[in-house]
Amino acid sequence: MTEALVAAPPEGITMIEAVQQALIEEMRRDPSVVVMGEDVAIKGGVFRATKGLLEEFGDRRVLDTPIAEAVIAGAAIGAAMSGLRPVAEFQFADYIHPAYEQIVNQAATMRWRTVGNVGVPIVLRAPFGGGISGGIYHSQSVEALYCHVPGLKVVVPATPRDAKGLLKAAIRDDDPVLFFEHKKSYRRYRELVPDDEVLPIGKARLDREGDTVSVITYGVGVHHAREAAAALAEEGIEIEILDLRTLAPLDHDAIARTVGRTHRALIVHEANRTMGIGAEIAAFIADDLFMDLDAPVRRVCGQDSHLPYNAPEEQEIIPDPGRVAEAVRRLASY
Amino acid sequence: MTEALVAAPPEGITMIEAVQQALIEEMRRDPSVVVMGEDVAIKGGVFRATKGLLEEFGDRRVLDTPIAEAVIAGAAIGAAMSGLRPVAEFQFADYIHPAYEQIVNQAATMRWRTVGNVGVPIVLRAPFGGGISGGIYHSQSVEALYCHVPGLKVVVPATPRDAKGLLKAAIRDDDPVLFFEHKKSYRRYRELVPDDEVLPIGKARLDREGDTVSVITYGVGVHHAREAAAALAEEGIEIEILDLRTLAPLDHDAIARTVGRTHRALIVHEANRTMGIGAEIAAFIADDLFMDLDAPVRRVCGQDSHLPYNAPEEQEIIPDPGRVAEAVRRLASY
Amino acid sequence: MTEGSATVTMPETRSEEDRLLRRIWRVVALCRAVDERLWKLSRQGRSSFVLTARGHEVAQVASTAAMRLGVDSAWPYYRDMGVAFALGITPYELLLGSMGRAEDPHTGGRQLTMHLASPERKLGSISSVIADHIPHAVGAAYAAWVRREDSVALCWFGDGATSAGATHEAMNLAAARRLPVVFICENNGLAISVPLHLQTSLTSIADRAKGYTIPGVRVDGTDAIAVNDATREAVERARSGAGPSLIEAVVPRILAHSSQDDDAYRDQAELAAAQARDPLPRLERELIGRGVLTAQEARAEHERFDRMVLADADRAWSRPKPEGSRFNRWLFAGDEPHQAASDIGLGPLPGGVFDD
Amino acid sequence: MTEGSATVTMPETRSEEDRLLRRIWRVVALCRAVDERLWKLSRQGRSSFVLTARGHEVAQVASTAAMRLGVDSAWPYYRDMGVAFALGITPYELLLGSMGRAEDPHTGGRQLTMHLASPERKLGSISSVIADHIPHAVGAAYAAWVRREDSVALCWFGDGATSAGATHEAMNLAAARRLPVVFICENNGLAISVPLHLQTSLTSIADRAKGYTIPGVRVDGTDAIAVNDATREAVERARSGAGPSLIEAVVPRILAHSSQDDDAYRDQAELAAAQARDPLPRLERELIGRGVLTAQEARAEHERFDRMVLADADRAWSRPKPEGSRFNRWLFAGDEPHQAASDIGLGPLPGGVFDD
Ligand SMILES: Cc1ncc(C[n+]2csc(CCOP(=O)(O)OP(=O)(O)O)c2C)c(N)n1
Ligand SMILES: Cc1ncc(C[n+]2csc(CCOP(=O)(O)OP(=O)(O)O)c2C)c(N)n1
Ligand SMILES: [Mg+2]
Ligand SMILES: [Mg+2]
Repeated sequence: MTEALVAAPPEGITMIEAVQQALIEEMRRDPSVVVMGEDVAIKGGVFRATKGLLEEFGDRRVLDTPIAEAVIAGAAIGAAMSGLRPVAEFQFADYIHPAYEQIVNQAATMRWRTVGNVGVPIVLRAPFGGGISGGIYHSQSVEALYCHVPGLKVVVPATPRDAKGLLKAAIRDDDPVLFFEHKKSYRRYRELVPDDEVLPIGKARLDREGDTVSVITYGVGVHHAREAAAALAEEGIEIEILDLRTLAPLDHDAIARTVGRTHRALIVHEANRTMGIGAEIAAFIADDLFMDLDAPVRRVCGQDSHLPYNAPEEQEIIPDPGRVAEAVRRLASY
Repeated sequence: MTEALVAAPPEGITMIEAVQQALIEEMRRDPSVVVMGEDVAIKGGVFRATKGLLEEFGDRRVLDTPIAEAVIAGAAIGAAMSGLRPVAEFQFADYIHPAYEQIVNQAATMRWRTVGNVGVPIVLRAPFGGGISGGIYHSQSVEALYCHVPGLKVVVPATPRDAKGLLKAAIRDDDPVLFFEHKKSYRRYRELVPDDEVLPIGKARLDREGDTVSVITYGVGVHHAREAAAALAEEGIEIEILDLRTLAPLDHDAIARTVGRTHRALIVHEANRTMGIGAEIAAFIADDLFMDLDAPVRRVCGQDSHLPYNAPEEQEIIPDPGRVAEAVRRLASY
Repeated sequence: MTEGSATVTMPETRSEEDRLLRRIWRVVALCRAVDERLWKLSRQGRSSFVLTARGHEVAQVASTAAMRLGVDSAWPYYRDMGVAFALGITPYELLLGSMGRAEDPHTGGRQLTMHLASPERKLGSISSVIADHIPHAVGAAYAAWVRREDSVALCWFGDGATSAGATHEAMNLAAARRLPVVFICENNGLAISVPLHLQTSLTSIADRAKGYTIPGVRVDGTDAIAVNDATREAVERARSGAGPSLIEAVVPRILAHSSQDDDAYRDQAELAAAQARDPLPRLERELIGRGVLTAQEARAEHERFDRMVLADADRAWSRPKPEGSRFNRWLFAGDEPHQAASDIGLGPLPGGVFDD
Repeated sequence: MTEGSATVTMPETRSEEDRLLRRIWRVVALCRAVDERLWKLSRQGRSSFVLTARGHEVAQVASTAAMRLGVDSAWPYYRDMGVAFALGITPYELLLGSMGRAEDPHTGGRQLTMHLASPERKLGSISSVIADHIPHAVGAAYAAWVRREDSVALCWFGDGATSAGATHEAMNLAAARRLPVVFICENNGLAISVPLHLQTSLTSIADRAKGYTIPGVRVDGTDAIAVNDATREAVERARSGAGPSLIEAVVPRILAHSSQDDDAYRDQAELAAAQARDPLPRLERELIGRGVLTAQEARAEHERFDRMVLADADRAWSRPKPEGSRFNRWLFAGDEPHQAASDIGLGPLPGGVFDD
């Protein structure tokens, strides 16, 4: 039954299928890869990301855990220190915070504090993001909270192909990788994805070439930017879209290349504006690329608020293609 | 015995004495103020911040807790929801992370998620910062990790007077305040502090007037900048030093005023460069104050690393007056 | 916190016990009416997230009945509809929240269904995060201990919540300082799809109390008297300063975990077994057997509640959604207060179940 | 992880027990020599942070003696000098770290005294954070369970650590899945200044095991045989697949918590009581009574160790500090490896105490 799952339907696979295929392929390839988390085995994950794994790999490599995020992360770290390659799922990124101590004080420091003798090859995966009337605890964007602590990699795929290729890379990476999958992108897009493609962590991807404004973004921001680009093209404005894919480490060269071309930078992310990753990108541009700038560095981000269950307030908070297009127009005419 | 404690010696009080006096004054003024944490009662705190409190206020208002940071924060939140004003001490800021869930998912959201009906008037206090050969777990700067989450105030005093005045304000504030006291400043400076002075949270303080470069900083950064200013003045360079005091909410007006005067901005903090609060300040300047800039926005921060026990590596990582002065010179001559 | 209802004393006489059971049944019946309406609202797309208490109601209401309303504080979790209604919260308030309406006095339409918060009823704010509220309950007990007030904090949680570090830290602190708190575990044997034997080695959650040298008692959560007795004993123990207790109420989870769960991990036998333990028909049989209620009266009350709840749902649906622009109001102190339950036309605060 | 020393089987005969006690004593004596040297180094300013195992050593070494070195894994905390030396780590390595030297094979001078890490000896990296390593030990046990390897994880922690959520979550998971791990609590009755009765309601930490339906045994941590027997039983139980156990070793904390603590919260009577329970003289009296050791031999060994440790300290002090410029090396995989213990002239990895 699992076999069929891996074969891609003609019009391509969705992001959730990409995640599932990456897990299955890597678990087949390397017996040290294990998956642990709440409802990952019997139920196959609340979003079906781990559907079929229990049947194929058994109830030791696919572990339904108690509701205990500190030991989900902590046991993953100890198992990684003992030779396994754990992929721990946090049911929603909103529920990763009880593991914050283990992630920032243990996983992030282990190799550095043991002068390279003890690595922690783990992936901490979680569905994240808003726009689905999920309320405060099913809508959070937490990626920025992990970009201040050295020793962690933070990856946010926007498309099924990136999701699969980057998750395979994350599992093979010898260091801790936080991997956030936007819920709204799980089933919304299909894409043909080559088998066994492993994509590079730390490298951004030029999603669209253009010359007027560089839109630097990731996750659902890529899709907002694509929609805005279509509208703007009709007004003769050709935006360039850089999909960061990895937030830590940031691909400074790719940012420099695109800003060097357009001289106008717009950063887009759904996460809160203040101290979102956009702040670090804007700070880098304002320092290293100062001479390239013909206009202020602008950000279109989530407002500084929590995300509510009711739609009117939520829509006021999170960015959309319209706001991206509006910001591009103002920047282009600066 | 405690009475004497509150009377200030002629040449002023240290920051640790300022913290102790603020706690005593506020506990005397308001019976709902309580203090909880590891070793705060019998021992009077590992840095003596709570010396004398047990004797004057008893073992219910001054609570020695088990080693359990989640319930230290969680019980403080529940007690605040029930009418108390708890001040919870985390023995070192490096040990606040197990409480991250309670701080960002409960304290920060409570008033917003109850449409103003349920507030959480708590102060979460912790000694922080490096430069004392404390190693990874007695040297961390964690302030930036709390500036991305709406609903929290983050305060970092640089001087004994600010420590006392801002801690009194934090205790009286009806919302959660994170209050970080740099260990290296605890006993290093003395200052005459007026009795019962309450200082405003959210307002920066102009520490030094100047016209060449605006040094925007906080905590030990203020002392580095003061030392650099002395050396630079001899070279005819008069820097302006803005002590932010509060990192959330940021005093954007004060930043705009000083950058508007000097047109050159240098941000200084000991915390890691990437995604330190300096990123948000630089991003604000690069957008709102773009037209004021005659030079790139520079940052002198801790390198992106953990802080080691050995001195050579630690000194390579954390900023010092020399690096601040060097950056000012380069910026002044840009 | 306003003083409210009369104290529920130990039902000495048979008739008092009958009255208590009758009242408990009334609230459980109200829960069931709201429960059924919510699933319909979910199917109609009028409420995007639904989760109900079906199977847990008697344990919830019978334990709440042991509280001194207005004096003791309640720290329920997202499944505790019975606790909410027993505290006097009305279906209309809950439905306003479930439809994300601006006038929802608990969260202004900002939290999911059942994420209530009511200082008037001393009900601590519910969040979706498992176990986070248990340290809050201990904080409330600590506040009562500091101010030497005669107030006990009761908190409810599921079997899955017992695995969380927050639960342990809260129980250990409460036991160490003998704080006035009662821990009530609604053990339905499931945490979404994870069965009890994968959650913990304990076959009875009550045994966890031995690790804190506090009393732990396991009761049939569908037996109103057993739950009420156990809770009253624990509340009195806490009030006497002897410290916390743990009550394990064994209950069935009759439906899926929530509207987002297909329950496919349970087979027909398990579903039938849960259905068979439905506490509502059991309580009705008990009341009819005691001659306190007739089948017709029961049916009439159910129908009355169904009509009332339908009217509440339609009324709530007609109420305005929040203005998008107020999204950042109440992040910090200082904003104009939102309506409290009492001032959106709910009449005098009903004192809850126990004093009609 | 390299296969190492011979298995320590149950000492059937009296002479085997004698040999075991003699070996345990040797490591405890080594600990004491290093302990005394560290406090002097602290006073001389050669080591800015010192914390030792005085009073805990017999519990540490006697429990480690129940491990199969090279097969089982060790997850000690910052006070476990006895575990480290029993695993074959040498004083010189520890002193290099205590003085922040570049050649420290465990942390390259980046962590405080005693924050060891040695994959060769299957010793998991120590951090200052209380209880964080306990989930790591359970992770190691999980790895053995997945790979069906016959490896048991032992982890040590203090009485204060039992209050942490991480400890509960680890014990609950290990018990639920019957993972091969042994939890050893060195209960010295203090967490810096906080006495046991403010840390928990338990008078015996072993009772915490009842909350996880796993065996919990309390032993006198200064009785080498009692500790060794209890640990061996727990290790065999884990190896058999029956799951985890909790051992509470009651030990005295003879000195201040660390060089940063003045111990002023203890009165003379408490300090004297702790001193009176020093496990080293007790073990020496036992060995001399058994005719295994004479007082002169004991004194000679102490003096030999003192000289050896002094030489190690001087040698470590003479070694270079790290280059400041390498501060960000080893943040991520890919950098040139640092020296392992074996290649800084420590000779063949000593198999630990038990096979000289
Ligand atoms: C910290 C945290 N982790 C995961 C979740 C996701 N989640 C929501 S409900 C649930 C199961 C809760 O089971 P239990 O505590 O037994 O309560 P029940 O719903 O069965 O009454 C889980 C895992 C959460 N809400 N919080
Ligand atoms: C999470 C955390 N909180 C606080 C501290 C500060 N601290 C260091 S040692 C200590 C006491 C530990 O007591 P115990 O676990 O009994 O070990 P002992 O030192 O007594 O052997 C504390 C509170 C810490 N290291 N980690
Ligand atoms: Mg349950
Ligand atoms: Mg101790």
